[in-house]
Amino acid sequence: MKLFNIKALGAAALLASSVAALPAWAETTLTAVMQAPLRSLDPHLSTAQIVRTHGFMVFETLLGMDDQYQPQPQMADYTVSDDMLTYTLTLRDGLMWHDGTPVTAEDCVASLNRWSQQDGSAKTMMKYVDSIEATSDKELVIHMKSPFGPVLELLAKPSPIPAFMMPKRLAETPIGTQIPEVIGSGPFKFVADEYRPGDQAVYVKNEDYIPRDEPASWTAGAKVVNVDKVVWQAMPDMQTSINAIQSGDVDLIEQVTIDLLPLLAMNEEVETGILNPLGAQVTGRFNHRLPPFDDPQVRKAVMYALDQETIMQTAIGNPDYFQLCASIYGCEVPLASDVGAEYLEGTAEERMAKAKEILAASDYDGTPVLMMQPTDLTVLTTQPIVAAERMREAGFTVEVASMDWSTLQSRKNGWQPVSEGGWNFFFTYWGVAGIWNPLVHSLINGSGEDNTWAGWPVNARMEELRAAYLTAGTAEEQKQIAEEIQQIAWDDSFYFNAGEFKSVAAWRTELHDIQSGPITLFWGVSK
Amino acid sequence: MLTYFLRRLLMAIPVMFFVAVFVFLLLRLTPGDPAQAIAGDQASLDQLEQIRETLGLNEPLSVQFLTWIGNMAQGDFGRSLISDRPVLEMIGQRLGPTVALALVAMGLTLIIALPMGVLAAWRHGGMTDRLVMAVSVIGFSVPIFVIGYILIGIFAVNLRWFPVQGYKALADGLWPFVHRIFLPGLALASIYIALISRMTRASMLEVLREDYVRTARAKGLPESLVLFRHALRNAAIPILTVVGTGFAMMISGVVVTETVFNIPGLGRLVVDAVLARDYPLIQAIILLTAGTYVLINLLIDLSYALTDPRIRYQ
Amino acid sequence: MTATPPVLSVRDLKVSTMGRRPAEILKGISFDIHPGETLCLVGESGSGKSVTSLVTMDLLPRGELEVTSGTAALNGEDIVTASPARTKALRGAEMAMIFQEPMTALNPVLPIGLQMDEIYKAHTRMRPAERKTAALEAFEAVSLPDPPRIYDSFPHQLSGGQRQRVMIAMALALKPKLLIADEPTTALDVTTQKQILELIRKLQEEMNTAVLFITHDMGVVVDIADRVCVMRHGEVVETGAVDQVLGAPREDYTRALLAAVPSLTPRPARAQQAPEPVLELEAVNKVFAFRPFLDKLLRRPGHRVQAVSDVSFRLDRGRTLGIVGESGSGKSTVARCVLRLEDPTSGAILVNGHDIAPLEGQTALEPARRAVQMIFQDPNRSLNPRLTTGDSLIEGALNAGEPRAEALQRAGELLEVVGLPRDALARYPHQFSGGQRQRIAIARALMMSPDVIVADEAVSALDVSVQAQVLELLAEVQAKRNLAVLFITHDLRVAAQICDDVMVMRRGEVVEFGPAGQVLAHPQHAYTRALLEAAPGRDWDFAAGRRVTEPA
Amino acid sequence: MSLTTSAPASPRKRLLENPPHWTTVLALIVLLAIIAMALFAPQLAHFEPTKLNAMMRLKPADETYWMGTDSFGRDLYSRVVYGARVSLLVGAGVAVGAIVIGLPLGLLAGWFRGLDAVLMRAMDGLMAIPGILLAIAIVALTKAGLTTVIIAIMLPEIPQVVRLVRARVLATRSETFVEAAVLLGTRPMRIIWRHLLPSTIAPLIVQGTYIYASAILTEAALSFLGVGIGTETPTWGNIMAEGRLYFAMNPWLVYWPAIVLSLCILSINLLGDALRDRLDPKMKGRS
Repeated sequence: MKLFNIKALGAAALLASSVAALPAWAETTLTAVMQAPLRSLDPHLSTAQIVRTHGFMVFETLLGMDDQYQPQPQMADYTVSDDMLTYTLTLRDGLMWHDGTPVTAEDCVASLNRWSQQDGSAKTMMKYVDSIEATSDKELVIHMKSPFGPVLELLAKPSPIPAFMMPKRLAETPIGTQIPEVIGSGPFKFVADEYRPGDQAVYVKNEDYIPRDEPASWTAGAKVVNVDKVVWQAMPDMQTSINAIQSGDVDLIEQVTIDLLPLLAMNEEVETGILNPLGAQVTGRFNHRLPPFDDPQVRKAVMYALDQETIMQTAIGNPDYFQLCASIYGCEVPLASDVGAEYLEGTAEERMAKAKEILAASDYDGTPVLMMQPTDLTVLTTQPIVAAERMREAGFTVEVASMDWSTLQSRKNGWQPVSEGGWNFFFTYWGVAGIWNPLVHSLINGSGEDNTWAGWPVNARMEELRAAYLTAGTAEEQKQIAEEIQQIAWDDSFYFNAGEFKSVAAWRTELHDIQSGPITLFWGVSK
Repeated sequence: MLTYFLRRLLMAIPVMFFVAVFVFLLLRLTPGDPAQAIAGDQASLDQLEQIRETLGLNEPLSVQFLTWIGNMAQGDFGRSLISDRPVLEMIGQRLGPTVALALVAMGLTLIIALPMGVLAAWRHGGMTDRLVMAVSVIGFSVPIFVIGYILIGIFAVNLRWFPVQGYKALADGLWPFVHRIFLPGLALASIYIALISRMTRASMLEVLREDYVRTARAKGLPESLVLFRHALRNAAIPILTVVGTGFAMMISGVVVTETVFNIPGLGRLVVDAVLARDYPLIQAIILLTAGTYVLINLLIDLSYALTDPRIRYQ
Repeated sequence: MTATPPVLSVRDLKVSTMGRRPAEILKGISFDIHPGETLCLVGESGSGKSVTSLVTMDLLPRGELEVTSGTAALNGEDIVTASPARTKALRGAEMAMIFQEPMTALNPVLPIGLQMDEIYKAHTRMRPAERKTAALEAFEAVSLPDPPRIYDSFPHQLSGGQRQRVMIAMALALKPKLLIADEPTTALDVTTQKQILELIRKLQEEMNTAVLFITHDMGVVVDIADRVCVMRHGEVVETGAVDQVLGAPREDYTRALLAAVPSLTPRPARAQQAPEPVLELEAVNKVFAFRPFLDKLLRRPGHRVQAVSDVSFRLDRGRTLGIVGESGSGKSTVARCVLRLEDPTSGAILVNGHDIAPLEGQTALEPARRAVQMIFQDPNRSLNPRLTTGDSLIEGALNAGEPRAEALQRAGELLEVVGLPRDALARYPHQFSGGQRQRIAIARALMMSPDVIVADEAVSALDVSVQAQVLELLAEVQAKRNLAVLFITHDLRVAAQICDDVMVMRRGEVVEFGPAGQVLAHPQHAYTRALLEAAPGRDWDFAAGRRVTEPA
Repeated sequence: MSLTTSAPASPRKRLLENPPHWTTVLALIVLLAIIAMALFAPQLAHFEPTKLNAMMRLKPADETYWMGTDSFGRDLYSRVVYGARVSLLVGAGVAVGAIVIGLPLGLLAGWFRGLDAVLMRAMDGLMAIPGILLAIAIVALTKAGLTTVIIAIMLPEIPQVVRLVRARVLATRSETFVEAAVLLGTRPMRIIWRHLLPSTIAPLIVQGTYIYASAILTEAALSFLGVGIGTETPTWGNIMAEGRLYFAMNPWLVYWPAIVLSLCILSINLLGDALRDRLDPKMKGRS
């Protein structure tokens, strides 16, 4: 397996590529197979990762996030007043929209408004915001009613909806309606004529883009584009993708099925590695509104019955690419901690014994558990099968209902009884950037309100802690609150954290300087 | 002939209306939410509700249906819920590969299946006949995707004669086009070859018993003339009919073949559309394929007149 | 007989079916044909006469029939042992064949000209222009009107007679030594048949062709043959000159065959009791109209065919009315209207005095349906192959509410009446011969105790010996039960033998109507006379076994 | 007058006189073996078909795992054995369902001309929708269970049955024995029952076998496209669909179920051909 340190290799490759500069007339095209087909283009509207990746090609954010999870200037430099009530953002020079008009502060105000209507955390932030206004062509000011900790983080965050900037005329498109054109200020231009929804998206280098001076780090720093054209292709079949990269038809596969890596190991022309260090966490969600999982004891039995290792082993196989941890924020993020690890201690058999014991002592009456299983999303097809088997062993009656991912997503939003199309349990996964702090984490909402993300757990203490986190002054304070939240999430069995896996990418050796990032980045890389 | 054509077109109206109602109800009475597909799985319920409202998905079904039918009558098939692009444009982008694939498969079928069927009927009961029947029954029995994978395994991965996947339009040059479309065309043709060779054989067997074939032989004509001029033309109508009804079978094959060989055609578009609940797109594709089916079969009916002078449509 | 060597000489020819258990179809037959001579192979179905012709042409269906021994020498060259390439060269050039069905013997999808052209192309080195000239001349020779038009036509645009002329033109295109004609006139109307026979005779004389003529019709034999070869069950029963075989048959079988041919002379009129009408037609019309939806929409008239116009007649109990006419005369449509299988467009149909023309539905028609029963032409199709004879027979009785046991009892008795054993009740139609099936059909009609029996070409599909027996049965039953019979036929001989009255129809109209003795012996209308003159073998008295000089 | 033909030959005697082709016999044996496999799956299988073993994923064939293991570490052999159950059940369900629904519709359409126009337009419409699209839509949009899959595959087959029955009825109703029945005063429903229905049975049985075979194929195709019966129930289709991901590493994950599936369909098709030749010589050679 060719695992290596990208940064170290990147430096060496940078040197090499500057020597072997390509002839000016050869157009370089980088063809990539993305993990999912691109079907919609409005990065404010969709939380899908592929749309985010698309967003970062064409659009930019005011602030970027570096590999230390720190917000850094990108489109704008910022100052924060000492009372934490005034944020001043100054646009850097030379920013142009792809239609040739300059980027103005007014555009950005409109974009922030549209973004904040759609993104969950931004909505929370807006409760603390007094006003956002453009004070000049280059400057916009955010006035807060009261201090709110993570303003800069939100402006810089890469997930689930980054604060992308777009021209005012696009930003005024009402929420719910897709933007009619893809015009951003980013390093790539979107080629609308060659876009085939669900099949192909094409980007060309934005020749007018002026990168920042700082070195590139995640979405912060210089976005230097070294290829003329990037083509995203959708391939419904991983086998086909692997054949294609071996024959040189494509240069990059964003996410290779880990079981198939041995096929590429033999190939000298293809390298594999982890480009997104963040990975994704698999979560098994209870429906807290329906029996039997309205009973905390019954949920607890499940928490012991399920086994992170079996689940990840079956889904991923190669232990190099998965990690088991108690942290609900991701295994390697600043807020990660071991709180709740008691639920994972001991062997699977020991925990199964405990699960049986708890279940026997509970009021569980044999009500069948309806487990939803997606058939068309490879990453999530195995977990329900494995989980169902463990739960049955613990004494549950489990019915696995197979459906396509779209049906599952829709069905999860209803809490009617199972007989009327409801559900009890299902698995999903979250890019770590979508859960890495209590602000963005959807699964720990304890309000139990109808419009929260499916599952509807109710826990008053949880709500207090989440509110407190937003106004916490220091990193220590934040971490402490986050740990307490994590403890409750385990104790009150909000959901089962089934472990974390990394996406492995494969690329042909002609590619150099592939950037690591929270999403796949196409700047820096050369061919 | 024109009158007949018009009459058949008139008859197609209730057929297409049935299809429209059927498809519409099928889609709307089943679970799934396009708003979710637009917003992604991390979207909140508020967000979804807003999208549904904007898309008009909260209107009563009857209103939605009438709006849809009304727009379609004006040639407006609507926009994709997911990509927000005109449905016809999306279909147009994907039409080329599918049509090319279907035509190539059909061409291969005719080149291979007709002589196979004629030969089998001519040597009825002999080794050739048994061989042809065996090939045909195997073609019926092995799923297209298995045939596809076997072809890829042998010709693309081992022998490296063909690329494993992908599609190039004819506009990119004849060789790249042929090079990439041959294997998928063959895989898709497999079941069709089975069907047409069988039908040709059966139809020829029947025709070869006819008096005029005996007459042709009594005239001392060469056997090739007897088979291809006298018999095959008379055997053509049932074969043509199967070509028409087989169009539906072809579509099934196209969906699978496009997946196996990664061809960006309509087949994949429709599977994606179904999985994403992109109602206007699904409706338009099904309606268009149904319309094409009706049209192809109408054209085939009309073509009977070309092969058989007795048929003069009133 | 001449001293010249025979064109075709068949010796000890044996043909068997192939397969697990071969059956012998030809059991060693021998005959010769000399130039300019016509030999008639005559026999009933299954006698092997057609197979003989196929052997001669080397056209036996492959894998089904094979020659097991014997020779068939064409000009001294054995066809049986010749190579396929050689026989192919001979076919069309040295020997040619005309088939029974002119409708199916020409390729429907190719123009006549092309089909003619192929012969010249396959066997000669003529240039295209020459070939076309030759073809047009050949058409001219068979008296086809407007040869260039025929050349460009498709078969369906020609009448049956014209098609048979085309076939003859093709067969004689290269002036073959041997012409084989397999029932070439059977499917044609009598008037056309007469012309075709005359044509063959004429061309044969011109070209001195040897003709092997296959037929089941003794009348045709009289008209065309020089010599006759009577066949039965794959064997030659009797051979000889026509006058000798027909005038002084040596074999019983030949005698029986000849005796079964009905005479053209009407039988003596039967005495009529008090006339009691059971079926009356008053000015019945039937128009077939097609008006598709689009035509209605465009307010265009549809297509109309007047199949029956103004037909009126009266049929009394115990009498037989014959309706005769050629195909398309509307005679069958009249029958179907009487049975209400078709709805008459106007007019009245009185069954036992009640008009059934305006009635609708099975219930309303029930009394009429019981009173009028039908015997169909094709006994193979008129009995449900999946029902036993018993079930078929009692179907009507059960519908009328008769208990099953009682009905079966009656059916058994009726089977005996029609000359079948009682145990036939438990058998299926395919276990009976055509004649036996027609008996069952008669029994089925009798089960309903009808007043009228409509027989639509009821004996046309039967061999002549069987035909005679069935006609006899019908007459017997009629006499016993005092039935009225409406007899539809194209065969004047049959009509002459069983009808009291005859109605001649042509293109939907009644041409002549009167007592059989009058209409058939002293026809008033020109069409009736033409029909009578065209009847094959009219100058041979089969009963007396000699030629007649004056028509009866 | 004597009867010309002998007493009716019993079916057994007819079979002895005209024994089936060896391929037919072989096909029958294969099909019976597969049916036995389905019936005795619990006895034949080495493991529960759903028994996971995360440690034994994607193992090659050996003495324990005759066909190796799949990506869940489940025994492929046991899954293939159990897969016979669903495939045969889907085939039977579709064939029986399509005939039970299509037969009466076809009979009525064939006899009652008024109903015919309306019904056949609807059938044309149903036929015009490509079956696989319809099936994908139905399965994807409702619950992916056995019943759904059967209904989804069955719907597009119904028009075929209706057309076949109707064509047969139209052909039979012009037979003179039907006219004879009318003349004997037989009522329409009884004519349909007694004279028309029996003539449709033979071609229907033949058509049924083809529907059976194509239903199994369609189920496999649906599973292949990810819209079939869920993975908890092994079917040859979804075994292949899961295996195709690993095709290049271990093609036998696809080949094994494909071989059994193809053999099964092959034998059904061959039996269908043999049945057709025996029951309905007129249809000889039709697809």
